[in-house]
This record gives sequence, structure tokens and C-alpha cells, in this order.
Amino acid sequence: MKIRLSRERVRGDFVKKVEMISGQDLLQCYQCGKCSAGCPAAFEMDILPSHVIRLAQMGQEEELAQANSYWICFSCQTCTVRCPRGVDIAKIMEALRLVTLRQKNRNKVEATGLPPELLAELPQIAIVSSLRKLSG
Amino acid sequence: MSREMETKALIVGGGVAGIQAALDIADGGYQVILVERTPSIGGHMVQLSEVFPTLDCPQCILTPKMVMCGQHPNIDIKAYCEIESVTGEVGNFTVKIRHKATYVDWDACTGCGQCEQKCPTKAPSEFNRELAFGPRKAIYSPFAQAVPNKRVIDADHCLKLTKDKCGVCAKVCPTQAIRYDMEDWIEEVKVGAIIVATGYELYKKENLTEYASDPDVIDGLEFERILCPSGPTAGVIKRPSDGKEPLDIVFVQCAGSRDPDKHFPYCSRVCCMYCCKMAMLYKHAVPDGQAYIFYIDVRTDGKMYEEFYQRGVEEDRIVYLRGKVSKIFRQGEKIVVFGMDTLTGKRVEVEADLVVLAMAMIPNPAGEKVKKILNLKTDEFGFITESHAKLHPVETGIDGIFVAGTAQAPKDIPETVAQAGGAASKVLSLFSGYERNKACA
Amino acid sequence: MKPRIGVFVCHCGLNIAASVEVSEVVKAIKDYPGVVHAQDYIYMCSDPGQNLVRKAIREHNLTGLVMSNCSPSLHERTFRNLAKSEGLNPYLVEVANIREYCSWPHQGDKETATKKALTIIKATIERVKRNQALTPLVVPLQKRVLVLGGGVAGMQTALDIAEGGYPVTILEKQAYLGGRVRQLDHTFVTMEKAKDLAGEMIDRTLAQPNIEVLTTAQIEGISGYVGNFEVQIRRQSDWVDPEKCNGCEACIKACPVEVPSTFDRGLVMRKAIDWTPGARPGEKRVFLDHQACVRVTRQESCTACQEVCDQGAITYPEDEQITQMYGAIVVATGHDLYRKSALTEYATDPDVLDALQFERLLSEDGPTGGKVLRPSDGKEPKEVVFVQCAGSRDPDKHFPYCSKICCMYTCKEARRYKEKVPDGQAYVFFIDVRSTGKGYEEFVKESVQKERLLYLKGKVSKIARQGDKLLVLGGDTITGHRVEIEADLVVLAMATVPSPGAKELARLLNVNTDPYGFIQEAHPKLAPVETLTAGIYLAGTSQAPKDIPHAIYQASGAASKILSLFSRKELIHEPLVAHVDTEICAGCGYCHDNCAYQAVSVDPILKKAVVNEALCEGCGACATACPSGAIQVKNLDSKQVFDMISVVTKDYALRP
Amino acid sequence: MKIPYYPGCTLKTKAKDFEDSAIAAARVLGIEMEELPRWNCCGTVYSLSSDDLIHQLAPIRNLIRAKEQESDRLVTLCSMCYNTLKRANEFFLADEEKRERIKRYLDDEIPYEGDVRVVQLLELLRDEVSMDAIKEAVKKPLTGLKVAPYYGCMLLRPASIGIDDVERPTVMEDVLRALGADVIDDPYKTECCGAYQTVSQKDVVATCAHSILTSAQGNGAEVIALSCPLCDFNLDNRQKEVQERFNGFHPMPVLYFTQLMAIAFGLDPSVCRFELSYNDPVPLLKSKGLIE
Repeated sequence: MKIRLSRERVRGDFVKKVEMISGQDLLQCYQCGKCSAGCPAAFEMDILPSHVIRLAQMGQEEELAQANSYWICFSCQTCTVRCPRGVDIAKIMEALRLVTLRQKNRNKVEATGLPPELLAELPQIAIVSSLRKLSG
Repeated sequence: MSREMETKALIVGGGVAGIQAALDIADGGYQVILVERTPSIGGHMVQLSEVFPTLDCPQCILTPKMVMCGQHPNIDIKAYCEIESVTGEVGNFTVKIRHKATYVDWDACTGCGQCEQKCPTKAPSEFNRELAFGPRKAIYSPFAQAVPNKRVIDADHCLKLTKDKCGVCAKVCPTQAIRYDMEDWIEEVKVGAIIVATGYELYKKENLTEYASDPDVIDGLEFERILCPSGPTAGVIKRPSDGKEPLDIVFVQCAGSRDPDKHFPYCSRVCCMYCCKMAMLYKHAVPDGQAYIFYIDVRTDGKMYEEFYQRGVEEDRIVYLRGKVSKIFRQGEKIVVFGMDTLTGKRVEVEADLVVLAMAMIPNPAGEKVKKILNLKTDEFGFITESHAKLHPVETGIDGIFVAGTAQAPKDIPETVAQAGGAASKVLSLFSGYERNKACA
Repeated sequence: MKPRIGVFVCHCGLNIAASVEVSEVVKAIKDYPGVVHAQDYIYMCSDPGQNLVRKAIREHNLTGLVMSNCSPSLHERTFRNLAKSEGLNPYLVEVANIREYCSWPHQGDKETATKKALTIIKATIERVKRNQALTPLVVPLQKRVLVLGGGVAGMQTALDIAEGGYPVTILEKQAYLGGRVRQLDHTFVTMEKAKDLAGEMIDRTLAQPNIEVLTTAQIEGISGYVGNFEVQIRRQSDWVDPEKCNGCEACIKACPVEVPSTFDRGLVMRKAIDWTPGARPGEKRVFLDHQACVRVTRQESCTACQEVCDQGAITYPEDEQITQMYGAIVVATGHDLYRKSALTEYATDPDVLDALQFERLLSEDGPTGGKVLRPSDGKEPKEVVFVQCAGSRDPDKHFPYCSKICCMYTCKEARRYKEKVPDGQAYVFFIDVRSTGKGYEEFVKESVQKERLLYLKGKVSKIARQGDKLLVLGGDTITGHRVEIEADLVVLAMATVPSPGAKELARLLNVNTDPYGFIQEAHPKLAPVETLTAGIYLAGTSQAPKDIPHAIYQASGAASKILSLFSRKELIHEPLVAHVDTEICAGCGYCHDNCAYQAVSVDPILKKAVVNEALCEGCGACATACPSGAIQVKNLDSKQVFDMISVVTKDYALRP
Repeated sequence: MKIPYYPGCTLKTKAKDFEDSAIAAARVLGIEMEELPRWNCCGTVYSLSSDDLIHQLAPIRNLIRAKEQESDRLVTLCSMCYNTLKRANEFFLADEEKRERIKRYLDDEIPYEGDVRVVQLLELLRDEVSMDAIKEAVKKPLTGLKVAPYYGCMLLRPASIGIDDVERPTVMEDVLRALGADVIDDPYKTECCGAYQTVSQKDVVATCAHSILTSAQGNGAEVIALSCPLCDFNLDNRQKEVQERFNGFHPMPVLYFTQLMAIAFGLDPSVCRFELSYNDPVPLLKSKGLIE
């Protein structure tokens, strides 16, 4: 794959949006990979957390839009507490979710879509948090 | 200057920086007092197995210098001593030196070592980084080639001094040198210039809580002792927990360095090279073994360093993995390392036998007192601030007080030696300029 | 006279005694031919031990001593001094090393160790039997230093030595002091103006009464040795008298020769006579460059400049020839950048600059007055790509080494660019970010975040012109993606290489260079500022790429060696040097070919080898090369060596 | 000691075992956990975006409820509630501008300045009750019961609100040790269970649960002790999926640490509501002689 870089890309709206929602400076990350190394959800991610940040640094909105990583993320903050540069990666993951979820009809989980037997089995805390994280 | 100048120098710290500065000044014809806190000069360098990129052994290249210091008519080594106070100014400093009680009359001690051989009490050896393999005795000399070659009694462990029992060292000493009633004493000296060379220590492993506290998770200096042919394992590579030969070994660089959020923002400068070196030496000792090095950037920027690193990869098949390690923990016999290779974008899990952490270099905590006494400026981490980063890299901002070696910032041996020479040159300029001016006048 | 040798065997505590049966050794050696006294003691180096030796010398009228103890590097001097104080020539004392060579490697095997100790001692006795009484050589010492190169390293060495009270000459090829630092804009981490830094040092140098500065000067010849170098210097005379010149520029207009400006790295053209940097940063003067003037290059008799000068400031005097004695020499000839054209995959294009050219674009005294404008069309570049490791870390095609300073200066240049063009974007291609100095890592972090620099891990594969843009094809090995940037300007951090002419200079001075032409230090750890030629030292980037602080303290380190050297009245040289039996010597010259120190030459008239004892290190390479045995090292001649071998082979002949 | 208590959604339903055992056990130690008279959902997860205040309102309201009880503290059991309430309060305290804006939406409430401290029961046990007091209250020491404490995420991360060292917590170990249990040290005790992904990514959660459970078992644990209803669901109920996906997996019981307290204190096992567990702990506890 090829990336074309330009000022418009690396300082575009996407980067600004992610930085604003997350409150994080993407360029604070120096790509050491410690977040990916310790992420308990990484085994299921198509793009690892450090690569997600790398692509965000380069303004690669399209490729990130295809990624499952931030939908798999547990918000467990293992990455955040271990980041040597103090980047709150969990917040960047949240921001990437919100970039999508704030658009109409882009929910990953719908309250009405959950089967009754699942609803019966699940504790309330699971349902509420899932909806909080994965729907707009 | 109207006042007479005391053309004698004081050097605080007897590591390679202090040794080099002492020799340069002494060779320049001036008297040097070399104060060392431990029983022998040599510093961290004598603890090392071999040094990069030449793979010389420090026993071959440093001990001759130590001996030269010991025999130099212009050098007065004051080992097991500490600086108590300093007053005065350039040309005329008055320094009080505390001679810590050694409980051995060094004038009488011949260094024969009979006391050490007979002493029944073992204690962890500072020189061997307190590894399980290499305890010392309560009366000891830190290592075979110690300069001065004298014994001291460790008052915390000696049975005579703690419980008034034993006393065997006094019985066997052929020169009756043992003095259980010795006390610290203070000596006052006058010097014209001071070089601070108090060196470094490694940041404590326990500070990295995501990495297990485990006997088989060791720091760089501990592994140096294990690699050292004259070390406590006689150069046989064993892991501390069970003495087995480790076949998978993981090196973790930037352990505490380049971590502004939790530890230190700075780069410790030498770890890239020493990890590569240790991995090579490991591989030479354990040909079946495999070394892995986790890194962020390989910083091999000295003369022949890049070439050295390439040799490690090509000849010794070191596997370099670009990424910080997130977690280290014991699982049965193995030490599990959760890492990452940011280049393939894959997570890496290694089941290692031994893990070596390249802990951040920090200023030697034992130097804190000296810096306070001399009123030296330091950066927020405690490294001594030079008066100008470029133009005056060995001056401290106080006339007549200079800095050399890792007390100023992390640096490797060639840089330390060159910088120590630089500090010595300032002292020589000062003394020789004064004398030649006096001669002209 | 029959030899009367004393043998002294040290226990070294248990170091020797635990492996070697010392009393047996003494018993066995007592009756060995030539030995009149043998004795052991727990510590021979201790005061009581030394007293035993003194007493024995007097009582037994000894003519030689064999000290059987630790390595000679430890106590040879101790016992030789002892002998001297007892009136015995110190060179009649030899050490039999029975510790490092015997007791330590044979721990736990007393039988072998004892036997071997005895053999070593016997061999040494045989050697001492033929030892001659020697006197150390005394070499006079000229306490004056020559520093080659007037950059920051050269100036620092000169300042330290001058402040120590000794006269120094700085020889500078250019017309001004300050070297490469004069060409820089700011310096990294502290972000001071480079010209302030250079200016401070230049002021101190010019004000120092012990320093003589010779600009536009070069070394032409050298002979002699440590303490006594005779150096021929050629100094180009100044064809423009600065006192008379009023800067009217008439000569500049009249000059027919146009050449690329070396100070501005070829970004602009200048005349053979033109403005050049003055003594201090910020100053300038009219200067006629001999290397460009047709009077020199084509031996023409052009006087175009002289004709238009109404001040009569221009004359063409001959070059000055100076011969001077120096006690020590410091090589501080600095570095250059590798030529861009060597990287053929990158376009040769006016907008592809090397890092020093970019420094000139950033500098207030540069061709654009400090505005970042691209050379092709004078437009302000909005997308600038910096390429690190351009020629470095490339063992296959260029240089295997790391150039050390590019990571930092690239970051600084990108940062300076952004300060000047806030709406621009800077990209930095790197392999590893090597910010290892004090505050360096922090500087990179701050610059990246403050100026939004985008670092891309990967080498650039190709740079090509595409219309108005430069197409940069690179990679980001972290995402594993190829990266393409349409840039306005590209800056290549070209490999640091030695200054032109460094190799020739090294040959002239007889110092070694590494394969890339950097001057080789004597030992990377223990003698980093010394060369293998006594009396010649090195400082700064002539030895290897390094940054300014490192160059400066290393330069001070070189000064300290010289101050030590000069602290003596004269030089004392070990007399253990080569000696020629001229009646045997055939003048074949093998000795000369094998001498690493240029200490042996063949007299062209007598056709006999001659040893310069002041240069000889006594290594013996000549002796092994000599077909006839005419050249021998004193107190280790071939007879002595064979006598020693005979002992050893006899002792071990019957071993199964 | 009386202290206002915030239950949160699940403690009243699926995690009644947690609540009942906790209240009963705390009472033995002299702590009266008084449920807030009117509480609302905390939101379960703390919002990680920095541009919406709306998510901070619900937790802050609950803290105001505690203030209404004239208390400067509020105790929680559920780790997620603890995390959300505490972080919201930290946020409220840290940023004056945001604080004033939040207050504008709370103008029907009594004035609040962030002065209610959120504590989790484990903290209370450590800091105010003491391990010695717990030891004294033990009637049936859990001798021989091999327990692996499991913290999960929300009690510890981020470090600023964690109840203990973020990487090497010991508080639950100390409590269990005081109860006489044989405490197992397990490196997975701070690894995430998969949290809310249990709703839409069952298999992912099963994989996480498998790693955690087998690590604990590998280190010799017979039961896991924890403090979060979502962790409990993922580690207990999801063992069904773990068994389906991973051959040779042996199920194990999972308990709230408060249930173990209740047993050790000799309380009637009915307060433990073991019937709510997916993997029945009763046989194990019986085999150790801890319950009849």
C-alpha cells in the first residue's frame, strides 16, 4: 500500500478532530510499541494500537475507518498506564470510535437489536457499558 | 592573582574518569589527592566483563592504570574516604576528608589476604552487585586487583564488631594490623582545584513495576558480573534462580530511559552498545543460546559502533525487536516477556530463561553529598550542570571546580576518558599558567 | 667478570604461594650457574621485602637481579629504582613473571606450577647474564605546539595550552578562524547562534598572547620526532591589504573569474576577488582567493583588480615560507560532507541540498539573508523533506559508519525551518533517531511536538524532479507502507567525511588513518587523543564524527597530554632500543620497511641502517626482519632469546 | 462507622450475592453501609472523550447525594462504579472552567465542590479497619483454600485513581491472607477480562477469560476472588463459552471477595447467595470444610 503525504493530510481535519476529542497530542507518541505489546485485546485487532496511532499521525483516515481495532478495544487502559510518553491511548481509541459514532446510523451495537435470551443472561452493567461505548 | 596558589588537585571519585584525570595531572608534574568512597579505585569499569567495541577486558586495560595511580609519586589515593566539607576558592580550597574506619591499619596491612580466607562471615558483595553467586567476607578487599590492596572490615556483618565474638582475623594477621577499636577520623588538606567524578548508578529495577521482581530479571551490571571471566561464576553463564544455563535471553533497552511520563526523559546513551556487547558475549559463551534485544532506536553512534552492531546481528544472530516490553512475569520455569515488533506490527511473546534490563543511568546517589558541599548546580535528575554546554563542558560554573565522566551526563568510556583529560587540562592550565606567570614576574 | 645473580621469589600473599611451592623453587635455584643468592618473601614489593633485596645486593655484591613475582607492568619500575639507589644499573634487573604467567593459570596444580615457575626463572637468569648496563636517553624538548586547523577543536586545544603558558601556532587553511561552525545557523539543543559561539572562541583566541594564528597557511614538510619536530609552513600572502581597501568593490566588478562560493557551499557564484568572511563572525573583507585567480591557476599575468584599485591596496607578493621547531602537533583538520552526486538515486537538482547548504539558507549572513527560499525559483518551500543517513550506515555502497550528528542537526534544521515558515510541513526520514547527548532526546521530543515534525522510519529510495515538485519515494517501516511526498525542497544529511587532504596530511605526519580517512587514535578507550606517533595528537572531527561539546572536551583532553609532556625539562626515553652492528649490516632496508615508527632509515651514502633512538619503541620488528642479525634490540638480542628458549626446551624435552 | 453506600445497577440484581455478602461482612467489622436513598446510574464507564460534559453529570449527581447525607465519603463495591464516580470527581476538581459549566446543569442541586471522596470497600478495609481487625473477626479461617485474587482494570487504572499500585497491587491479597486463605500470586490478576465486549464479542471475551483462568489454575488456584460484577460475569458465566472453544478446560468457581469474608467470619452462608454463581462454589467450599 502507498501513502501520499502532504500538509493537507498530516494537518487535516481528521487529525485535528482526533486530537480534539481525545485531548491528546498524537505526535507525542514515538512509536515504541509498548501499548501493543501489552494490549489484552490485540489478538483480535487487525491493526495494533501503536499502528493505529501511527496512521492517525499521518492522517490516514480511510485506512483507519476500515480497522476493527478501536471497536475491539476494552478501554482497560493498560496501554495508558504503561505509555512512556504519557499518551492516553485509550482516549485516542475512544476518539476514533466517536468520529464514527457521532455520524448518524453508525452504531456498532443497538439496544433494540440484542436478542432477548442474551438480554436475560447479561448483567445490566454489561449492557449499559456496551451501549455507552459502541453506540452514539 | 596576588595570593599564592596551592598547585595540588583534589579528585573526588576513583572510577575511570577520576583515574584518568589523576594520571594526566600527575604526569603534568602536580600533586593529586584521589578520594574514593569504596575500598578500591576502579569504579564501575572494573566490574565489566569486556568493553565495546574492541572487546578488551577492563582487567587488561584499566588495572594497569589503577596500578600506575597506586605507584605514581604524585598521586595520593585516599580510599574508603569521603569529602566532609570544602571552603575557600580557586587556588586555595581547604578540604576536610573523612577517613572511614577500616578497622585495619593500612600501614601495617600487606594485603596477604589470610584474614579474608579465615573469616567465617559471608555478606553480599557490592562489587558483585549482591548476586547470590558471589558473596564476600566480612573482612574483605572488593576484588583481586584492588588498589590499594588493603582489607576493610564491614562493621555491619563482622561478628567481633556486632556481637563481640570471633576475632579470628586479628589472630591470623601476620602483621597485627587489625584494629577493632578504630574510629573515623578527619584529615584537612589544601588544594588549588577540584575535579568531581562521582559517576553513575543504575536506576533500581523495582521502579519498573510492570516487570516482575524476580531473581532471573537482572540489570545490566548484574549480567556484566555473570559474564565476567573472573566474576563470581567464573564466566559460566548461569541464571540466579537455579544456576541453569539460560538458552533464551531477552535484553530490554530503555528500561526507565526515554520515559518522560514515569521515569526519565533522557537517553542513557550506553545501553544500546552494552546490550549488543552482552548479547555477543553471551552467544560466545552459550553457542546454542539465542539473544533477543528489544529497542526503540539503535543508537550506535560512536566510532566503529555501527559496525559493531551489524556484527552482532550478522555473526551472533542477535534478534533485534523494535518495541518496548509491556510486561514481564514468571510462569513456572520461564520468564514470559510481552513485547512488540513495531516493524511487522506483530506482538511478540518470548518465554525466556533470563531477562536483562538495561536500566537507566542515574547520577551516583553517593555523589549527592559532594554536590551539596560544593554547591554545584545540577539538572533536575542530579547530573552536574556544566557552565556552558558547548564552550565549557568540564567547568561547573565555580572557578577551580571541574566535572568529569558520568557525573555530568551518561557517556561511554572513550568519552569519559577524553572528558577527564579535558578536565585535567583545565587544572594543568591553571597551575602551569600560574607558575609560568610567577616565573616571569 | 663472572655473573653474580640474585634471585628473589615473592609469595604475593597466597597469589603465588598457593600454586607454586616457593621454598622448593628457592632450593632448586640456589645452585643454578651464575646464581649466588636466592631468597623468598611474602611480599617482595613491601618495604621489608625491598630491604631484603637491598641488603642482598650489598652483601653479595650482586651484578644482576631476577625478581620472580607479578607482571613487569606492575613492579618492574619499583625494583629497577631500587637497584639504581643501590648503585646497580637498573637495566640489570629483570622480572620473571610467575604470577600472571604461572600461578594464576595453574591454580590447583602445584606440581606443574612449581616446575613452570622454575623454568621461567631459569630463562630469565639466562637473559640477565647477557644484559648490558644502559643509560636512559635524554631528548631535548621544544615547548611550542603546532595546531593544524582553526575550527572550534583547534582553537580549544590552543587556548588550553596557551593558558598553560606555552606558545602555540594555529595553522588554518581558510582565510578565517572558526571552521565549519562559521557556516552554521544555530547549534542544537541550546539553539544559540553558531556565530556567537564561534565569535566568543575567536575573540579569546585572538586575544591570547601565547597564540599565533596563521591563516591561509598549510604544512608543507616535517621532520624530526616528539619534542623536536621541524616543520615547514607555506603561507599564502594576502594580495589585498585590508588597511588600504575601502570596500568599493571596483576590483570585484573587474575580476573576470567567477567560481562557486565555497563558504556558501556553491549556492551562489563569486569572483576570484570578492567578499569573504572576516576575522570575526559578522565581519567581512575583500579577499583574493589564490586557488581561483588565473594568476595561480593558469599562470597568467592578469592584473584586472590591481588596475581598478585606486587605493593601491592590491599587490601580488610571493608566498611566505616559514620553518619552525615544535615539540608537539595537534591534528584538528575537521570534516566535510560526502558529495551529493554520489547518491545517484537522488536527483541532482538545485532544490536537493546538502545539510550545510541548508544551513547557509537559514543563516542571516547567507545568500538569502536567512530567508528559506528554494534555489531553483526563489519560492518559499512549503513541503520540505529531510533525509537522514544519506551515505551513512550504507556499508554496501557508501560508508558503514554512523555520522553521529545528523539526527540532531536535521531535527534542529527542521525546527528552524518551521520557525521561519510556520505554515510549512517538515518530514524527516530516519532509520533510528540517535539523540544520545545531554538534553538531546528532550530536544527531539520538544521539536516534534512543537513544530509538528513528521518522522518517518525508512530510507528514501528515490528523489526525482516532477514539474514544479520533487517526488520523494520513501517508506514507513512502522506501518509497513510506502510513502510518497511531493516536496518543494529536499535536504540530505550527507555522511560526515574527513576534510579534503586529510589522508595526504596523515601520510606526511606518519599517522594512521582508518579506512575512511579519519585519523586513527592510539587506543579507542585509553588513548583516544593520541596517535601511534609520539608527539602527535588529535582533536575534533578529524578523528571521527562528533558534535561540538564532544569536540571541545576532546580538544581539551589533547591539550592535557601536551601540558603533561611539557611539564618535564626534557624527555627521557627508555634505552631498550634497536642497535645496528654496521659492520654486519648490508643496507637491505627490511628493517626500515618493517618499522611502524619510522625510527630506522638507511643512510643513502653508507648504505647502513641508522636507528633514531628517540623514535624507536623497542618493539623488535626490525630485528626479526633483518636477514643477518645486524640489528638487535638492546637487552633482548637474539642470543638472549635463544638462551631462554634453550632453557625452556631442555626443561620440557622429556615430557611425554 | 456509618458510611453512605452506592450500589449501582447490577448490585441490586445479578450481583445481589456481592451486595448481601458485603453488607453482612462489613457489619461484622463495624461498618454500616447505608444505601443512598436516591441514586442513579453512574454511567458504568467513564467517558474518555475530552469534549463532552454530559457524561459527567450522572456520576456527579450521585456524589451530591452523598453530600445530602452530610458525608464527605461514599463507598462502592462495584469496581466500575468506583472508577466512574471517582474519575468524574477528579475531572470535576481538576478543571475549574469545566467545573463551573457542569454546575450550571446542576442548579437544582445543593452546592457541590468536589469534596466527596469515593472509596472502594477494599480501601476502607485497608485504611480504616486494618488487617489485624479482619484477622480478629475470622471464625473459620480459609485454611487450605487456594485463592487467586483478580483485580481487573477499574480498581487500578488509571494510576491516579487506583486503589493500590497500578502494576503490583496487594490489598486483596492482604485481605484474603487475613482471612486465612492460601493466596496465589498470578501475573494475570490485572489483565482485562474483555469487559463490555461480552455483549457483542463473546468469543473475544472467552479467549481473555481462558487466559486468565488457566493462568490462575496453572499457578494452583482453586477459586478466583474479585470485586466487579462484569469481571464476575466474564470469568464465571463465560466459562461456558471457554469450555466450548478450548479443549480440556476445567471450570472453576469465581467469588466476590466479600463472599469469602462472610464465610470466614462464620456468617450464615445464605448471605452469600451462592445460587447466583454460574459455577457452583459449594462443593469446593464443602470439601474444605468451610460450609456445611
